[in-house]
Amino acid sequence: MTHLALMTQHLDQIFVLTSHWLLSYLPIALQPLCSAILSVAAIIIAFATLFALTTLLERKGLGRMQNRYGPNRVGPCGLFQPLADGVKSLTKEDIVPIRADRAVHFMAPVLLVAASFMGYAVLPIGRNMVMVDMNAGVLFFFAIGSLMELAVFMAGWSSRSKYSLLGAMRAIAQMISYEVPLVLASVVVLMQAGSLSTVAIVNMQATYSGIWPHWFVFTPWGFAGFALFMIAATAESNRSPFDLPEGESEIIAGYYTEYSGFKFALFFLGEYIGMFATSGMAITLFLGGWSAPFSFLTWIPSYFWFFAKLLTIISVFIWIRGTLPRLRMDQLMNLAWQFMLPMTLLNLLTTGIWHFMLPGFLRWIVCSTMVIVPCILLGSGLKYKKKFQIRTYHFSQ
Amino acid sequence: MSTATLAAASLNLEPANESGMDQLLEIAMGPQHPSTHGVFRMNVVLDGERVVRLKPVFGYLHRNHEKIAENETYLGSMPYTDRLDYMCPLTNNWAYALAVEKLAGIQVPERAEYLRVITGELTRLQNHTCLIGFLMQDMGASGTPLMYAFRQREIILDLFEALTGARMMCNYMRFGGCRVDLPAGWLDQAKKVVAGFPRFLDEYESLLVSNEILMDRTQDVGVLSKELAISAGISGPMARASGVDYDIRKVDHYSIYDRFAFRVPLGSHGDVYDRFMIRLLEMRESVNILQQAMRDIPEGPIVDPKTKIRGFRPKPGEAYGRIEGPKGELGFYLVSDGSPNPYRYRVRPPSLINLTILEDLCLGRNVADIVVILGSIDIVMGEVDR
Amino acid sequence: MTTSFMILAVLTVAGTAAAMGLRNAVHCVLALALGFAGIAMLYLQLGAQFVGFTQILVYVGAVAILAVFAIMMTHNDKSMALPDSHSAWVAGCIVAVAVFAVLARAIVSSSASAQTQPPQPAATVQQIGNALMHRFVMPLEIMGLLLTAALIGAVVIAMDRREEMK
Amino acid sequence: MVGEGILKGLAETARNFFGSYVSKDRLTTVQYPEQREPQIEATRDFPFLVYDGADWQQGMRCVACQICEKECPPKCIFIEKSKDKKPDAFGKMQIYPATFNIDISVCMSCQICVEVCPFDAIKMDVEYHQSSDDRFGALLLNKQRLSKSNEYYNAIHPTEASAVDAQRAEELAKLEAKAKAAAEVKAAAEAKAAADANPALNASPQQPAGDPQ
Repeated sequence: MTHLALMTQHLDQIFVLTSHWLLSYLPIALQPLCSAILSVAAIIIAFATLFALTTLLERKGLGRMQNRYGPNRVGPCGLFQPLADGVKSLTKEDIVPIRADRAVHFMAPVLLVAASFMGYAVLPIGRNMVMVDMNAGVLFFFAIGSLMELAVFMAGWSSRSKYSLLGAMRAIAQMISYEVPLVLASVVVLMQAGSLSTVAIVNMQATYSGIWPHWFVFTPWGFAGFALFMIAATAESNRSPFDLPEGESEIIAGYYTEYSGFKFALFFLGEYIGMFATSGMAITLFLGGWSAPFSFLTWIPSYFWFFAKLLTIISVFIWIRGTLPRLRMDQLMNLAWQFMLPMTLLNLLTTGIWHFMLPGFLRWIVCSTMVIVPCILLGSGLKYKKKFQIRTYHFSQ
Repeated sequence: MSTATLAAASLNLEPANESGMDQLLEIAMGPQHPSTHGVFRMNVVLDGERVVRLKPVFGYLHRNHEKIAENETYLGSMPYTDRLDYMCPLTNNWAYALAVEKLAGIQVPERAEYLRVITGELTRLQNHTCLIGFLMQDMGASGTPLMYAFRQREIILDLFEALTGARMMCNYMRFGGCRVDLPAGWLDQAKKVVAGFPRFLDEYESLLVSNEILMDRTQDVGVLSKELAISAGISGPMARASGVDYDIRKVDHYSIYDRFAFRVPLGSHGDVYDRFMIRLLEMRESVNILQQAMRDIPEGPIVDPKTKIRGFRPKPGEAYGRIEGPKGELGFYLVSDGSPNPYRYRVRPPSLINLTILEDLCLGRNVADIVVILGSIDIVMGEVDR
Repeated sequence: MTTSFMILAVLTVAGTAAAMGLRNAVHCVLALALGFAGIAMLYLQLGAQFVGFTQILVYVGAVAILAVFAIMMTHNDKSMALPDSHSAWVAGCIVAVAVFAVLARAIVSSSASAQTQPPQPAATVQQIGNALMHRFVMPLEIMGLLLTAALIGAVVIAMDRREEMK
Repeated sequence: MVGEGILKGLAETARNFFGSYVSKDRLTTVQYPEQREPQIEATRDFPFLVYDGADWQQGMRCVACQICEKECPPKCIFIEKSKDKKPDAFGKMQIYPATFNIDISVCMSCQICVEVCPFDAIKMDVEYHQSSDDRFGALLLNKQRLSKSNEYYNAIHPTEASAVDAQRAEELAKLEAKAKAAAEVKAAAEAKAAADANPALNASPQQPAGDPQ
């Protein structure tokens, strides 16, 4: 091994090696516990920083899309804006409605943030950088995700506000509806990988033919699965155009209408952390996790690739948010049950066929057709059923 | 109102029918609500998220405009009309000036008429762009169309400021003309703004018109039938979206609108999408009118020299002056008893009258639809409450 | 008996006890969800990852939410507090004690409890999948059919109601 | 095709995103405290009183005629007439405002006072940095705070002010010419009277044609 290769490898493993080095000073009995604490702290710090950066990126990006500067007053280029926001939300008065259920009202944001952080336990952020390599990692991820619904309900119900309740009902209905396509869209990867372990799934994708990686997104079923997963993930994390639960023009702020100060900030944090987690899962399942996009780029540290992919997905989220109006509740449900669900089921079938057909050109054609044709048919069928169209207008004489 | 009560009766509004499953939820949307366009309140009774009853409550911004005007001189009311529909002060000025001119029999010089048409149509442009921006905001488009609209509105407001001295409270029209003449270079700047406007409209259209989510949200939502539009006295783009061919610029032949070639777009469905599209198309026609007016504007005096500023006392009588405002028929009814103050002063606010059918449009729809329907009606609370 | 087991056991028992004892129906459901979570963690402690996570996914994520929805739909604010009925309490306690007694007897007399050191089950997801797809494929299919039937039934009932409303 | 409109919209926002980095037309924001928009000449906010010369008390154009007070729609002007008189810019003896207050918390900047003023004494200011932490005192402008020099007026509204100045100069010239003519006539009459006094006492005394008073 050349000197250079060794160095890149060390750079790649710098966090792992540092952690080992730190732990080696501790007695053996304490090592597992301290290792866990260390990695939890690392994840919380890394993703809280990412959250701060994302709020800034979002405001700046939206600003530019809307022909404004975005925040640029606090620090150079407004870089300390998140800090100022944090200080602001910490120092604001914490108002609890007088009829609110205080205990539940307090616990809801805590549960939300805790649940959204727990998902990171199984996300491989880099090579050998996963907190727990669970046998049923993907299942763990979705199980934890379902806890968030409970937190949302607690927030909406305990506030004793009609807007909160409406928002919570919307949120729960939406999250339950989109959990089905979300899970079904990821099942295709599990079928192909034959494992529920996130580490195994990434390792499978981190190989190359020539310079091209074996990411699942570069197959017909993988691409369809990725697209469906991302749509469902947008809805799961209540991002525009599926941000009905908070729909500020309709129901003020949805389930966190009655929250203020730091608890409000916690909800905000929870939403973003949840969004990162779901995006991270999409990266893990379809975009090859921490693996480099070309074989000649493998010398760049693996965690860099993970965060690069994450930021790309976040940018797309921001872009979509800057463009699209919000859907209505019934349209949201129709999309979930009439389009997403059939498509994910069909995608399962396609994956099965892909698995049993011989590798080659024919497999590509058959599977692509199986995905594209129904998508177009279903889409235009829905459009026809809804009867919406671009109209032409006449003028009076 | 009758359709609303009928619909309410057919929906069986008794609280908790046999199954006991249907609980009605009454929420007060407003007066502090992000999308009620000011301090407006809707007491909405919901079944799930479906509207079964909606009671508009307004008057939070009432400031006794008409009574104040009866104790002011005729000229003294002019700055107050700016504050009626504060999005379009110049058309308000115009309608009021028109009513007084009718009352006192004042002739308006040629150049002043052109100035009025130019400023009036610029007002229409900025009102419609902003309305569409607000509508999209209500639909949850995180401000992007609104910001584009405001960017464009700002350019037009700069023109207003250069001409009248104020961006929004212009107080520009006078009885028998306008207050000041165009400053040097204003017309060239305005020509540039108007020439650039179609490009902005193209951008706006490509962002919005064919968007599937927008079409799904607005088509067949809040359908206003032609019959109801006529019987409820709806006017302006809202009536035209329902297919009522009624544009006061064409009907009344007021001012010099007969000299310009422009078309009146008509909708066929009467839904929110039609209202949105009619406004977009109207802006293109306004650009046409503006280009013709700025090409043809003659030199000459801008105000009738015989009309006094001080001690203006029209002869006893009454007059109703109306124009096609951006929001609909804006009329002023004045009765004079020969004193310096009007004996009776009455505004026909298009916002208020277009708002009266809100319940009919919203019944049976979703909460999310209410804000979109309200947004498409185009109200300004300053005018509704007066 | 490890400390972690003690903590989890206390959590689970407290949660389920609170679910029975609390006056507010929504609080009961939340406490029940806590109990479910505790049970899930007990499974995890035994090394049954799949069962543990499924417990969370199904019971906390779905059943608790379903219960909450049911409460929200059927109760109004007045009946939110459960009725305080003495006889129901007594009957409930009797049933609970009886069930506990039967279960305890069954466990104590079973061969499983005879082993002092149970072997690690180490059932991987793959093994469970294989079992479901080979040995238990019939029960699985039957259950799937049953659930589908229930689903269709629910849809039919819901559609009937909608027609009535029209 | 489904999604076409959405893609078109996305392309539009992307174009605006990149456009805001290159095109000044798109990014119109002015970074306020550091950058200022150029002053538009016609801009107006609150009224001020114009004075000629260097001394605001001496050169005040206002003659306390109270027309603006009467015409002001929200009635935000309060004037008290002086007891004595002082010469104005044209040399005429005029009363002047002993008190002239404008409550700018009431004023709505309609500039009707400017239009009705026959003496070009009240004009609209452009000073928009008006914030204050004194709610009552700072918003009630008295005569001294309202007075601004004619040079200032010329600086903020050059076109309008030069027209006003020209008109006033013309009036002044006219007045001076009139006064001169009147003085000449008077002088002539006096000379004539002096000449006539000797020959005939019965001649009727003649009134001068133009009395400067």
